[in-house]
Amino acid sequence: MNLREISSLVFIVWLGLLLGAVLKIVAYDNILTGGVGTYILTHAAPELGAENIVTSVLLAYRGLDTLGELTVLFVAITAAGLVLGQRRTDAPSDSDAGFILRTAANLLFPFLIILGTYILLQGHFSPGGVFQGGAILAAAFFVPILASPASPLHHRVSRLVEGLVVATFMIICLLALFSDDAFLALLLGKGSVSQLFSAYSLPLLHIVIGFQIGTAFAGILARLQETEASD
Amino acid sequence: MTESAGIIILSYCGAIGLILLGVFAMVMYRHLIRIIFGLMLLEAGVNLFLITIGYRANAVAPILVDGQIPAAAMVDPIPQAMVLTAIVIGVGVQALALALVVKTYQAYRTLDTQELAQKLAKETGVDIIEGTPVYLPSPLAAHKQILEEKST
Amino acid sequence: MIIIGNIFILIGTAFLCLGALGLVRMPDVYNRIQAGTKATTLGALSVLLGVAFHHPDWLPKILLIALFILLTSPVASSTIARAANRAGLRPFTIPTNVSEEK
Amino acid sequence: MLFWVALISVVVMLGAAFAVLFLENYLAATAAISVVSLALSVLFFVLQAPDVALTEAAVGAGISSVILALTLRRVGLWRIETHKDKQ
Repeated sequence: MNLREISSLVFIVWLGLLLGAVLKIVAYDNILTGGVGTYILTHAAPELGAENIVTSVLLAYRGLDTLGELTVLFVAITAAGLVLGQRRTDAPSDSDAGFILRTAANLLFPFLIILGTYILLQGHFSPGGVFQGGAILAAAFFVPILASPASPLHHRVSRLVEGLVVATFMIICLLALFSDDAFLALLLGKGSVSQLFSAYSLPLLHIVIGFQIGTAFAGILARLQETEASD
Repeated sequence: MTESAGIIILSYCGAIGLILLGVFAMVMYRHLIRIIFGLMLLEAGVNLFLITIGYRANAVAPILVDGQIPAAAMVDPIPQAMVLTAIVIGVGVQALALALVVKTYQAYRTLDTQELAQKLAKETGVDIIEGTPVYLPSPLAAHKQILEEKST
Repeated sequence: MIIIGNIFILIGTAFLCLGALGLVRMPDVYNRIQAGTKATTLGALSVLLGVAFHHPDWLPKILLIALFILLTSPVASSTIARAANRAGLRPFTIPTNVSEEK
Repeated sequence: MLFWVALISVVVMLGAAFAVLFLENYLAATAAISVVSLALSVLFFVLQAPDVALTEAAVGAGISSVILALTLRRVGLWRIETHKDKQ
């Protein structure tokens, strides 16, 4: 027990007391009456035609934040890929994962793609959206790699998809800039509530950002799996 | 005490417990993977804390039913959107940290921070003793030192 | 309808509980796979059937979920068993002196 | 009703978080951190945040654990405890 550990424990006790003080000041039966939250709750559906208010905050009201968040994710994943390095051609790859897993992976792949796209597309009128659907798409692309390690993810293709997707996103934003007068403003019509093609360009943005997140996660998973035996 | 108040107290306690366990793991363990476990726990606790701040008593989820605003109050949607991005950013940061861990293991063959400090001290000639303030050598001086060692 | 659905959900949760108990009580990996996969698959399908009795309009989604469970659960158990076999885990056997006493 | 769900999920979550810190085997700790994420997603659902619950279940319990497990394989900590027969 040296000085560092003792001071750390004192710090932890202090932090616990500090956070525990929240329990004394929290109001248990309050209803939201003012502020941005109330404004968005009452205005999101008439303004946007989107039923899922969280998604409309994410992509319409705070769309610029999401753009910055995508940049952070892209930089983090790219840096991780750079640190891990390229696949060595002489590295011994894993042996085959067996007949059952391969067949099941082939069967599962289209189902997972459909599920991911469905969750992406219906994000503006029910729970779901870019991050959930992107994660499922990444899992869909990772399952075949697990099943047969000899056929790796084509990084060139995934990078191409990522670039195309980001370019589409920027084109949508810039079209808004030229047609309307604001960057990232929403295009197309409002449509009727709880239809697939409604809520301006939210479904389009869902597909675009979802595929970007999916390719990013699939890329880092494949990089970790591929460069395995190279040390 | 109503049911909502009980839920709020429980989730605050869970969030505080997760944050404290995460900080404990980050400061008390010496193994890098354990430190990353602590980071993940801390992140989960902070997310739960934010969501609990947005929760309102007897409220429903911020999703309309059939295009109608429901009669009951809805919870605050803004912390939920922020946490949604925070979870994904957290996994990106974790992937970067784990990639650095892999590279550290490839370079030094150990993940224990004390052994790492000893190996670094042997390499750069500067002692990093646990429990005292760490004076990292400036990169230029360390580089010069390594060059001198190589030349001699 | 609601009562039939509740009965199915109760049966399903009972099977899930038994599966969890088997996961704790069984002696080695292979027996645990046995408990953790078969009982859990049956339990989950039974719960889904109960939900279908509660909400008949959710039937297509429930069929899809059941298809997913039926497709993934056996594959997962076979993959775990294969991995355990390749990691060199031997199946649990009763030690010989004990079996002689019986 | 919801209170009991919240109570069970908080207890499971904190128990799994303790297990993460005190389990010797790193693979078991990874499984425990996945359990923490799942209980957390149940708690998010109780707190009326279904979007966040879906994301936590897909990203936190799925992709994050896979990344951790692959890293454990890279750094040589991938150990399955072998069953020793006690004669």
